Amino acid sequence: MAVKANNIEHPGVVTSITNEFITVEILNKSACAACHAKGVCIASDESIKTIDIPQSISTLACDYQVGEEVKVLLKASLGARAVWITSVVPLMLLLATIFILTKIGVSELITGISVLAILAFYFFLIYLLKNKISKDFTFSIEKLSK
Amino acid sequence: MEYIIIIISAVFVNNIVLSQFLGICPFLGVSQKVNTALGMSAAVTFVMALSTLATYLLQYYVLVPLGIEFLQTVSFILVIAGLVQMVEIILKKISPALYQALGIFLPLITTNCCVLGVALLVVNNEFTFGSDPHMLNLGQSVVYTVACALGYGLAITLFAGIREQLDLNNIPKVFRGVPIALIVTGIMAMAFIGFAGIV
Amino acid sequence: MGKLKLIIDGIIKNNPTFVLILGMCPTLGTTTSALNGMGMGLATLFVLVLSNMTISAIAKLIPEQVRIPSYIVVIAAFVTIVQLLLQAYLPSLYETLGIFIPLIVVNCIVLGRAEAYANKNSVIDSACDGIGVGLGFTIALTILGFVRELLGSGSIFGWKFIQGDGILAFILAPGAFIVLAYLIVLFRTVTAKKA
Amino acid sequence: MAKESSFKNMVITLSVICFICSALLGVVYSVTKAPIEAAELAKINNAIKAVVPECNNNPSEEMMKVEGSVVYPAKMDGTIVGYAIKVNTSGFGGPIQIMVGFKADGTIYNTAVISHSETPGLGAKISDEIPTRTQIVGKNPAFSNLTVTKDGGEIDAITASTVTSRAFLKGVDTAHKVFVELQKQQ
Amino acid sequence: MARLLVSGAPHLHVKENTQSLMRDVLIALAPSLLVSIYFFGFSAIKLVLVGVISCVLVEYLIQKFIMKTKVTVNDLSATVTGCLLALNLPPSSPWWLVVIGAIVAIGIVKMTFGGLGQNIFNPALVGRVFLLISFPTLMTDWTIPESWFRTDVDAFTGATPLGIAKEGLAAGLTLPEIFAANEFTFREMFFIKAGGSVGEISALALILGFVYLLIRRVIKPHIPLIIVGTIAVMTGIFNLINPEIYTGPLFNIFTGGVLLGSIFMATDYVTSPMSVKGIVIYSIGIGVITVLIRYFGAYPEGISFAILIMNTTVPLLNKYCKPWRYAKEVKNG
Amino acid sequence: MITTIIYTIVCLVVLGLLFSVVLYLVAQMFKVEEDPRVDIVESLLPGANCGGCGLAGCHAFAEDVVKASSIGSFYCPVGGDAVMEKIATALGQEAVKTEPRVAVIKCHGTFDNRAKTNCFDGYASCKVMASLYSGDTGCKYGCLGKGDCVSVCKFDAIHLDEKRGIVEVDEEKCVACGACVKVCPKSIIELRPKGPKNRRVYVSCSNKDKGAIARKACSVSCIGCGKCAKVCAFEAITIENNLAYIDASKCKLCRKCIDECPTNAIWAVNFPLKVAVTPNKVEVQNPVVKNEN
Amino acid sequence: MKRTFSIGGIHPQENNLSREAHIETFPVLDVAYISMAQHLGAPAEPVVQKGDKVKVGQVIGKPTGFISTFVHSSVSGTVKAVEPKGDLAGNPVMHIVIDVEGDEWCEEINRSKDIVREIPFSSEEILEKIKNAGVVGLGGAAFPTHVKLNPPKDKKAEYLIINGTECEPYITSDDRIMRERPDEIVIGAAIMMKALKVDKCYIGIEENKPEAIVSITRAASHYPDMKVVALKKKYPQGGEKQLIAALTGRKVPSLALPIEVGAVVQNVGTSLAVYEAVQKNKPLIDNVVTVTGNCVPQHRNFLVRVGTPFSKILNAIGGAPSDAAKFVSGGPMMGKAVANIEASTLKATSALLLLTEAETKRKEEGNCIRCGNCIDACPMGLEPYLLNKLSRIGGMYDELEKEKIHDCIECGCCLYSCPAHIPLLDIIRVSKAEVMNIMRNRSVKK
Ligand SMILES: Cc1cc2nc3c(=O)[nH]c(=O)nc-3n(C[C@H](O)[C@H](O)[C@H](O)COP(=O)(O)O)c2cc1C
Ligand SMILES: Cc1cc2nc3c(=O)[nH]c(=O)nc-3n(C[C@H](O)[C@H](O)[C@H](O)COP(=O)(O)O)c2cc1C
Ligand SMILES: Cc1cc2nc3c(=O)[nH]c(=O)nc-3n(C[C@H](O)[C@H](O)[C@H](O)COP(=O)(O)O)c2cc1C
Ligand SMILES: Cc1cc2nc3c(=O)[nH]c(=O)nc-3n(C[C@H](O)[C@H](O)[C@H](O)CO)c2cc1C
Ligand code: SF4
Ligand code: SF4
Ligand code: SF4
Ligand code: SF4
Ligand code: FES
Repeated sequence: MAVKANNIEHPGVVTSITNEFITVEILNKSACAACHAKGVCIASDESIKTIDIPQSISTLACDYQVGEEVKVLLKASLGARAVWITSVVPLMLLLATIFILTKIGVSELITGISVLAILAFYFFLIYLLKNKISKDFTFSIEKLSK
Repeated sequence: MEYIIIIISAVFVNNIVLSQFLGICPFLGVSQKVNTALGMSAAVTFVMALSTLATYLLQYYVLVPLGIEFLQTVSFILVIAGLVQMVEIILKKISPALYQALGIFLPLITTNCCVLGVALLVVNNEFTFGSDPHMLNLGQSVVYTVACALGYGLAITLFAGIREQLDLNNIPKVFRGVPIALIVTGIMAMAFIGFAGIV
Repeated sequence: MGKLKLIIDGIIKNNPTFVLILGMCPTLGTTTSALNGMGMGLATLFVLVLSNMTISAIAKLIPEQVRIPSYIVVIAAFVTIVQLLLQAYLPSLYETLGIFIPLIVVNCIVLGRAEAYANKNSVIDSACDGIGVGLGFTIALTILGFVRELLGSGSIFGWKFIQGDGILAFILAPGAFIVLAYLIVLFRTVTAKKA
Repeated sequence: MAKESSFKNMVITLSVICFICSALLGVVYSVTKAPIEAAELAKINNAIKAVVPECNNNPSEEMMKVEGSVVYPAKMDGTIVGYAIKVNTSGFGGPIQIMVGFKADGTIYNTAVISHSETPGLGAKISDEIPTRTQIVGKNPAFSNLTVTKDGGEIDAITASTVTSRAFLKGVDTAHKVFVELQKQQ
Repeated sequence: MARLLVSGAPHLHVKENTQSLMRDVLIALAPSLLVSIYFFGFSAIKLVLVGVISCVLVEYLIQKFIMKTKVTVNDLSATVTGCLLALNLPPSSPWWLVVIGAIVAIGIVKMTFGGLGQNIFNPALVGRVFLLISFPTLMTDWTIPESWFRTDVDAFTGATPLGIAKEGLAAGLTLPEIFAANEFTFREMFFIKAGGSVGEISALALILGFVYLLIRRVIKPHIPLIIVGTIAVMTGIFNLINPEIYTGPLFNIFTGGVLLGSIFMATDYVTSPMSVKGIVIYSIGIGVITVLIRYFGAYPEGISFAILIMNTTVPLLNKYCKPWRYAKEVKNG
Repeated sequence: MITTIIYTIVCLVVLGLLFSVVLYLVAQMFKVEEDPRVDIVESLLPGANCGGCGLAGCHAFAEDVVKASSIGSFYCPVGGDAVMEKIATALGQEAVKTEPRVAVIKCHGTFDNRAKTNCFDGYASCKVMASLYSGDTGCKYGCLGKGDCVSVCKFDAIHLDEKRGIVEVDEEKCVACGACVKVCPKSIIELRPKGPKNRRVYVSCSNKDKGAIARKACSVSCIGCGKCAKVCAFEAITIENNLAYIDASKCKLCRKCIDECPTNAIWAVNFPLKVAVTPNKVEVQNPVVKNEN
Repeated sequence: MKRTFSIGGIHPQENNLSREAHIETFPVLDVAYISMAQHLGAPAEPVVQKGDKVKVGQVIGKPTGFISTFVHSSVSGTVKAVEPKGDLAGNPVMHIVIDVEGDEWCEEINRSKDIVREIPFSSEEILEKIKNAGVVGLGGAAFPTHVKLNPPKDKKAEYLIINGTECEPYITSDDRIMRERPDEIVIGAAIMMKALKVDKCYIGIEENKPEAIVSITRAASHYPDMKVVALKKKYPQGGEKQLIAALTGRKVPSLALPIEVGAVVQNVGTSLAVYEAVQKNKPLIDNVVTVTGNCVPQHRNFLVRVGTPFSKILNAIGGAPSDAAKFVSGGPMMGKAVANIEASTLKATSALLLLTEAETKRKEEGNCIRCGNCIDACPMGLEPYLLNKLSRIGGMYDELEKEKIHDCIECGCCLYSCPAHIPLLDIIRVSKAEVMNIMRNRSVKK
């Protein structure tokens, strides 16, 4: 019971169902979605993103229909981890590189370029780990309670 | 030591929201939950650090040598906007799963005053630590930017907490929404004045 | 008549400060006195009108995907022009407004009007819209600056009518937020009564 | 409405817009370059004029650097009647740039504040004509204790802005050191 | 038969109410008030009266004419605010200063948030801080007005020990030199000290009030004790490191508003955390920030700012520090 | 000077080029298909965000309407048919007409009609009160008079008559959103067709007790005697659990039942006074008419 | 330092005015109104019809579900009607109305006062006898005892806890039976130990009942496995989770039953009823009801037959005093206010408390001043002020669930201690029901 307490929920709509995946479309509300200035402000473009949810015992395709509204669930800790991987770690890398290179007297231009290179390398690593990450980051869906 | 001074100064004393007036619109408008506010600050910090890095290099290795510093505004905004978009593409490309997780967890990271504002502050303002005023070097610039972003994160997280509590309260109708948010910010600014002079 | 209504709408119904609550940073950051507020407002007005006109003229030629960046470049160019002109001819104002001049680029009002109005309407209408919204912004900033100056330094447009200081908090950061909050409330109650 | 996007027309449109805008900016820049420089020069010149006795040279042309500070000698018919010394000091809210004018005998002729970021209503008063600044006029730092009363000196601080006042007086002190150095060099 | 009363359980309730709690706070403030009347005479009475009347009046007018809701001034919370506001001002403050403070405290900080219990920030403190940044001269002017009871006015220097120490340090003196020049004795600071706000003159009177509040169970002892403890520990460490420039624990606890602030203002129900865990973090935060501001900040006195700054964290503390619960879930239970 | 201009141009154009390449890639990655019709539909909606449609607000409504294949199953009770028609046109579909409805209170147990037997001393909420006991009068089914429905109505259409102790619907303001129906713990409120010229006939009682008990509790209760059902020529009235119910789709507004009812539990509203067979009764029963006097 | 539970709790004034009043047998009625909803769970189904003759102890209602039990006639006479009648809240409930004729008992009931110590029955037989006697928990909830004594196979009971705390002010019925019938209670406990197959039993009694502690300790000395523990006075010590925490230090997790930590808790009255059911074949047809209140001239403890109208009990003390404004069935903290004084007593009715308007009238509600008293008082570690605020906004069910509103035991400590007199529990109770409903639906779906 009550396993939901630590999840992030996001409304979505099932767009297609295949043998393997249920594809859900989510409306990615920008920061401005809740903002009073929405509609006048460019940043408020809402973009639609899709998420593939692998079929499993808890999410059987036969339970869902195309067009149905569902809740997409993600463990809150995973959201935080995504932030770590995409922001905090590269930020640390960025800072560390700058510190080390400036300490050993490399010129600023080269420092800057190496930072970018290292970041590129970091993201390349992530790219290599892509499969592992996508295994960890699993989503599930749930019917709306109402 | 100077890094510590930069950090305390940017986070507490000259907080970009509460005393420099940067990035107020999203601060007021995005009535977020506390944990998304935290996540957002982290993401914004990275974007800001990257932007400052790029604009710093642009400033000192292109604009200044060519004598066209007046192009600052145009070129900075282009670089920043481009960078933000690029981060998104890269993410999407390298790990759709991560990208999706972020998409659910965080609202879109938007560029706003504070990214451009801090980039401009870094290359235009003189800073004093102890001795004579001087421009920030690359390392200091990035640290300053990160500290500004942390200050933003601190303010927006505290504010998100207050907002969550205000949602439970019975605010008089005319004050609901932006006015009460402004008043809270005003009083927060007043409280933060207490840090004045610490650095 | 239509044009006049456009302008008045910009000042009242779509007032960027009191109704749409946009462009808060310059609003709060530059209004330590009525004159500073007015200066900032006029600078924005200038950019707004010119960018609105330009954008409405070229909107049809721009592909969807580069719409926003194109607008940004246009706006940024006008901002830089304002910057250069101020620097040349009103250096003291340029110094007081400081960083908020280049930040007009990211002011949601300017881009917002381009998006919401200029790219769908004729050049003349866009100009009127720009004038209206710009005036709305200028008036709001001037009022805010006026109140803060009055309470904070006890002077009106630089003319000091009391001895000594005012209530300093009003020209410091907290005063900016609080005065704006009350002005918005005032604006809301007044317009609500009229409606 | 807007056109369909394709790689080609996107690149072209944006480049053309950038081209036009940059051309426009280039032109405006060339037009305003002179006035901007003039405005900056005028600011320095006005400051110099305010702080040194009457002279008939153009001090900003004879600018020199001493001990890291910029010095503008004021000459009347070729003889030095005073110096305007530009110094930086650090106040409450950040750097303060002031210009201190000395007569040839080392007494302060006048001072000017070129730029500062002090709190409006408090430290910002330093750029007004206030006792802290008027009191030191005519005094020679070599013989007077130009510090605020709280620190045992003879100058009244701006109320509630001792920090700014101290910074200002420290700047004056720095300028005086430069002045002494100048005297030594001659 | 009379009509039956019906309601859900429980059918009994405590006798206390908001008004009685507030009355207890006022009673607890009485000793300090008496000492300051003895010390400052009419001006103390005047300030407190003006504070109370203007706070109550502002609340009354707003409730009656602007919000058009029920008038609840007789719950005495505005009276407490007015009283504390006045006790936090220098004795020489003019009356209009108090009125401005009251308008800020009640009008802006309390009523716009919906009135009693709904404000995020401590009204009296925001009032004081607003005045402090608005009228720095008046708010740091410690000249002592004439009193009916004392004739030795000149014996007291007026300026607060904290201010003197800070100025001395700024002028390049060391603490021992400053202490030598100004005789601060512990006894004096404990019973009646030289200089300070109306309400912080006597540590003894404040502690009496504290004991009364504890006995009446109006407040829990945690907040004041932890704040004072944190300040003592921190200043102790700094003082050990360099006694020339860092003042010591006793000096820091008994000067300035630490006692007044920690006993009466940090404990304000509305603006302090609800759970004990939260309270501990909150109080330590106040202690640390107070010391930082005192040692390194522009202001000689930091507790007002410290409390306000920690007020902003209270919603977060409430969110993340929950009371102990029977919360462990049973699997598939 | 010329070099400066050239540098300017080169620098900006290079940046512009870079940016457009980035944007091109973005465009390739995310095909953003923000359906512009959502905004159009949202602008047509009243914007009350009341949730009366069963969705999370006007924006959600717009999104869903646009996504759905037909607007048949959507209805905005606030905007009513006029708005639905506009939306249908905007989406190029046929609007489905729904009969306008209004909330009616099926209880008329005013203080005069129904004596209080005890006094509720808890939180003034019907929900709380109903969770504790059956009510403060002899009637276990009637309005509790604590006004949960009043506070839930976004349109200020329902009011508590403090003097009489029951609630009344202002039919001009009621948009039939059904919020009050959902909230009433006694299920007293029903959304009924407004009827031709706003005229309608219904039983204003919810008491399911046997006649004698019901009558003792409240002087205008339905006692389930069945006289109305007998007299109705259109078989519009059914009696279940000692309570009469008039099926609005069958009722022809002849008002024979009204005269028949021994307790005045049946109401006819908005009929012209003169035509009414027993004018006094209609007058007394009808708050709208009463206001005119 | 006496033991007690660690979080929350309050100390209302005791007012045990009736503690010295001996148990008196209430006079035989002329008409009895016996409710079919005497216990938690599904109501019983009538098995008699109008006109049937019944004896004392005869079955008149049979269980209709797993959590349900028998109802017996408490009087002898003729069934006058089988019809819905208002219960104490005024809601219609099926009742059997019996015109009393004499006092004729079923033969199998052993009415002698002798104490029977031997327990010749097996665990199953005991459970059967308890079920047939219609025994329910007399601690307040009226949960069918045979269900509680028969835990699910995968859960092992380790000890029995006999709840003699009687932590509510005013009520003294448990105190009196502990003083007057300690041996029966102790034997009842031994029977339940046997039924549960456990070899440990704690009897928790609050220290304000010294005589009861003495008498039960003396009676329990026959049983080495029974331990009487005197507890510090604190409300709601009698709550299961609190009592278990006080006695064993174990914490029953959220949403779990006591059996999760190996405990089964039974009230002393239940224990007595079990003794009578098993050793004397006497079904649960009467129980001790305290009649008291500050405005009441005589404080009494009556042994009352089930189905006695409250109005009759009032008559027995000479009618309700004129200043009595609220009649409470049960204690002042958990009892139900009586809206219908013609309603009759149930098996688990423990007291009839008369309160004056001055004592009980709710004070005007003010704004929450966030004093935290409610948090300090809540024995479940909840934040009642927050539950109240969330509930009033409406629709915040997820948040309420995160705040564990379902843990609320409705003890009333929060409402009692709030200086702003906010009707916290009124509001929490309703939201709790809604949240529990949502949770139940969800688990059904899964
Ligand atoms: C927001 C704020 C701004 C201030 N600005 C200045 C300033 O610009 N210059 C200054 O000397 N002091 C300023 N102060 C005041 C100093 O912190 C403080 O008054 C100083 O330590 C000297 O005090 P005194 O002048 O009253 O002796 C400011 C204080 C605050 C809170
Ligand atoms: C707040 C609260 C207080 C209670 N107080 C008592 C009490 O004083 N005495 C008691 O026997 N049961 C009390 N109970 C009931 C017990 O929790 C428990 O249900 C009972 O002891 C179980 O025994 P039973 O099934 O025999 O009734 C209380 C329950 C709650 C929730
Ligand atoms: C639906 C339901 C099922 C229960 N099942 C059991 C059970 O299987 N075993 C048990 O010992 N108690 C069971 N209980 C009884 C409770 O634990 C508790 O004793 C009863 O609700 C009375 O407690 P109280 O008097 O403290 O309120 C159950 C209660 C409910 C409401
Ligand atoms: C123990 C206690 C301390 C209080 N402290 C303050 C205080 O510091 N400032 C204040 O304005 N009101 C104080 N009040 C009064 C009241 O709580 C305050 O006006 C509310 O903050 C207004 O919502 C206090 C009340 C109590 C019971
Ligand atoms: S109609 Fe229903 S909700 Fe409305 S006051 Fe009556 S009982 Fe309450
Ligand atoms: S009266 Fe009921 S149905 Fe009518 S608008 Fe109000 S809440 Fe909706
Ligand atoms: S009634 Fe519920 S919320 Fe209130 S104190 Fe008891 S357990 Fe806690
Ligand atoms: S006891 Fe009452 S006033 Fe105090 S926090 Fe709880 S609800 Fe608020
Ligand atoms: S102007 Fe909107 S964020 Fe700065």
